[in-house]
Amino acid sequence: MVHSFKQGWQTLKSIFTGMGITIRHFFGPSVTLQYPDERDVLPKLARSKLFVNIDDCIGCNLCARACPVNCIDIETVKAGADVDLGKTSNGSQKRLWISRFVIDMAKCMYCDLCTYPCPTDCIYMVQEYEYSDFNRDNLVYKFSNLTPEKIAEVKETARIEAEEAEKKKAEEAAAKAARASKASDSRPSSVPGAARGIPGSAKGIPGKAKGIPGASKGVPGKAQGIPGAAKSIPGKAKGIPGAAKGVPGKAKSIPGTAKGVPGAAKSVPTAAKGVPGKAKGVPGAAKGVPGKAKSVPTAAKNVPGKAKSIPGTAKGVPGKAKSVPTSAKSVPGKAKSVPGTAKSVPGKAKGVPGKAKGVPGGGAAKVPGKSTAKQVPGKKPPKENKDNNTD
Amino acid sequence: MGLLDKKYHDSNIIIVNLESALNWARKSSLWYEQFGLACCAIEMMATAASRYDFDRFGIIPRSSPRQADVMIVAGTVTMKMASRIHKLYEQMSEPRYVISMGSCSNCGGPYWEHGYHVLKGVDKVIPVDVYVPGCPPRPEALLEGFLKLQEKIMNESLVEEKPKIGNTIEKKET
Amino acid sequence: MELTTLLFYFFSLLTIGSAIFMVFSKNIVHAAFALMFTLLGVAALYVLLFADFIAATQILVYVGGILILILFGVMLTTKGFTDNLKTLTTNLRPVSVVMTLVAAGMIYVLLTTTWPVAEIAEPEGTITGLGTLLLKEYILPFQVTGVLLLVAIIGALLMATKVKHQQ
Amino acid sequence: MTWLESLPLAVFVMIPLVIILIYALFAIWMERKVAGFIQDRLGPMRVGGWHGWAQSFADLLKLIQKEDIIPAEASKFLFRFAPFLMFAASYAAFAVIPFSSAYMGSNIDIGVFYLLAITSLLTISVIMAGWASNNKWSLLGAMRTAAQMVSYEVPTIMAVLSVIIVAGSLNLMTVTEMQSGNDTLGFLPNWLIFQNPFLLVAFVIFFISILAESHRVPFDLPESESELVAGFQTEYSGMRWAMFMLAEYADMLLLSLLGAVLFFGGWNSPFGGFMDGPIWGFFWFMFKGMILVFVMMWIRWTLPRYRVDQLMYLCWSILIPLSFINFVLIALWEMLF
Repeated sequence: MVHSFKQGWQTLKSIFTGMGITIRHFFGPSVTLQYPDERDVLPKLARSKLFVNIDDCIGCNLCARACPVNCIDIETVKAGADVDLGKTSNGSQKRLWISRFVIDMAKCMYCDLCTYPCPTDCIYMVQEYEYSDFNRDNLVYKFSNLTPEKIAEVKETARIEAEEAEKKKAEEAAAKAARASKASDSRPSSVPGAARGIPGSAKGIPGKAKGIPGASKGVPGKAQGIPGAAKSIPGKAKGIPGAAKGVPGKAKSIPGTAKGVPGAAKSVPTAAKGVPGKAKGVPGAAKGVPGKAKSVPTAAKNVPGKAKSIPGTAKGVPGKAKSVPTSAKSVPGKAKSVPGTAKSVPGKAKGVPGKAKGVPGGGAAKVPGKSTAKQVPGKKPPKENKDNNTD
Repeated sequence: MGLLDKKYHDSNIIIVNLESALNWARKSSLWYEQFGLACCAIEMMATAASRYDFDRFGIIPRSSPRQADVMIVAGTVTMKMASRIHKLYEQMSEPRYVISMGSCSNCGGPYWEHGYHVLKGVDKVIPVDVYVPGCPPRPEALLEGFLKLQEKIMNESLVEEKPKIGNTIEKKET
Repeated sequence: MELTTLLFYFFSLLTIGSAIFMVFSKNIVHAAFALMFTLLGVAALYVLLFADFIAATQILVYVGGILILILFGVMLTTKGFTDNLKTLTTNLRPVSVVMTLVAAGMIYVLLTTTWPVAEIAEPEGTITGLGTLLLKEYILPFQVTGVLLLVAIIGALLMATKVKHQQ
Repeated sequence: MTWLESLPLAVFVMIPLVIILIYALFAIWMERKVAGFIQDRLGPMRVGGWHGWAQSFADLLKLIQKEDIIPAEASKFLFRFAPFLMFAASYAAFAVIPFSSAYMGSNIDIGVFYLLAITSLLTISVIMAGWASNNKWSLLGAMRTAAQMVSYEVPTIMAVLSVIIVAGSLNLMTVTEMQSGNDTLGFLPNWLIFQNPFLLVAFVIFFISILAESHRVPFDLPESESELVAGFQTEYSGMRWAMFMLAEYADMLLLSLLGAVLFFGGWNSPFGGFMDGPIWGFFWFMFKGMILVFVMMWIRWTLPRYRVDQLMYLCWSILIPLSFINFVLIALWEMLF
């Protein structure tokens, strides 16, 4: 009896407490934002609509590849050698006509992954979120500023040039084959200094370079070539440039970058020897001096001719990338990815040389999580990428 | 539309005034069907909550489709759900409107390419009036979608659409 | 014609019509709702007779209570909510014989009785008289009826409560 | 009485209808504003200008335009008839409410009894709507509603009877008149709630019961969205549904006004002779009713919904025994003082 009275009293009390709270709010101020009349200031990093400053775009396609939902569609046409497309605001030379740059905002998932790889920072999110429409087709935004006529024209030019180039290439290939056989024993020249060289130069040493990649030990599983992911693990680069052993650090390179420079480049942090910190950002580190490894994708370069060409592959095709590591010895955890580095470990590399070559991709290997070296996304070596692509 | 839809052949001053009054009523009292499919539903709820307050526009939830005017498709429409959505839409009474909220219902969103289980856009099963982009859209974006819808409603007419005669001569640019 | 006369015919028709519908309806729920119209019609006729208290009681007890009980009974005891709620007419022949006899008897009484006709008087509230009668002259029957109902309620409770078997 | 003579009568009986319509338009807007303010938001703001005052008009006009859907499998006649029966029942009950000293629909002796009887039609119209819709949610909602309304009629009637003992009349006008004056304890109005301490308990019981009778939160099981879509109204659209809404709001007002008559002195001014008279009387009466309506809304946005067994438990195990005890105590108090 007493108990039930107590309970009854408590019920009443809690009801009145609750009603006291609501009546206080009744007279309290409202927190409503009267939207069309007043609006929130969005935080700086808010993700909303994408915008492309087409004047700065070099057509590298990195954003499209980074897009997890493939909502960006870019088509480029190579500009003739004699055409000057001008430079971007940060000084990069433009070499491609952008005949199509379409972003389907209906598909976009606002992950913002496309903006980081952009070498010229021409794709970014603007603070505009109100663009609903009666028709879904209107949510497809076209950014290319070329007229259809212009596009037709540049395509035609490009086609003619490509035909010519092919002829040339065929001739060169023959010559190259001959040269290659001679050079076959030579060591990979990855002398740091040299390494730095521009891809172009790298090419010179093609044969060797390839062999080298072997050094990289990828951790197979992780090594996936997925661009974005590529994290290379610098490890202890043994002094030898190539040496980068993979100490799994956490270097993660930004996809975009990874790609451009064959494995080495981005992943390069590699070089970073044990000192991750430095390794950062600078892919190239491959240089002989670990500590400094800032350098450029050296490694990549080292593997010149191919290296370059490869980059593309490495990234693009994850599958391959992976496979490659494998061939490389894969020591789990430590995969090093830098092909270039290969050098340092020549011995080993050799074991796997054949394969290694093919895929400098080692670079791509990412060892998730562990590497110390961290690359700063922001820094990708844009230029290299570009160059590679163009090549 | 329910009553009086397209019953008139000509518009005169009475019909024009009546029309704007009826349109005003419809646009001011958009009750939405109370269901959500995925993460966008969270934003939809946020829009109805204190900060953005749907009720300012006269928009309130109704749980029975019979009494709802607008369906907010908020979230991923899976194949399995698609038939339910269609059924719910059919149960709504005219005039009814549909707002597709977020990338998933606009066109499949992240699943547009490889999502074997996701409908590639809810407009494949029901007619959509307004597409609100976003993943998910901000509450403001949804409100803006409603403002767009109101704009559309205000342009509706009681007058029968005249068959187009003579418009075919329009020149095509060559 | 006077309004009250019109109303009288209207409610009479409503009462009889819905009663006929109730009898011939195959669907039990429809029959129950038809019964509601019959009861309401009767209540309205009471009002026309200035028996307001009876009318209100009719609605409260029959429509608000018994009819709802019937509906609950129908809906809760049938397996399907909407199926199988059909009625059948059985024993048609014996019933029609008996009912014809009863009707004939009633009509005979109706025709042979001399009905006293009183002047229409301005009615007064019936409720005071009713209260006085119930609580003074008929207090004993009133109380006994109350006790009877109480016993019925207790009995119903007892029957509805499941007795746990002592094991 | 001939046809012509009954015309003024028709106008006379239409007065509560006008009151109900105006009240419903206002109350729907008010409900949304109250909800808004309690939740720290604003409620309707944009329709019609100042604080969305035209919101209810827009809703009404829109509902008129809505398609009228009658399910193919529904029982057509009952489906159409139920909303009107429901509104008719609420409306008929207004006949005995004394709106002011000058206006009352029908001054009959059995006022309260009639009111309670006629509102029992609400229950049957709910069942009718639910069954005729041929929809499981509707039927379940209707059964719950009927069970709830029948159960809560008992405590309501017991609470009303407590007042009747004190007042000594079933006629609501008489009940109101005997509450005029201002001399309880020297300064309080002679309202019944101040006359007898046990009437306060009776009022609490009465108020809880009318919440349940008019399906208001925390007893809005008939239309609990999370379980039953919209209860017995699930299949209704457009104006038929609006009739249900109207009936529900009318019911809310009716029971609040009944509470105002029984406990708060009806149309009597709280200041004795000051601000008295038929017009002021009407004002005070509606004012008191609206305060109770406001409290209902306030409760709606405060308390969560009861479970169906808790609802029955509250009624049969707490309110009914309590109201019987209270009834006896009030009778004793009246004998002693």
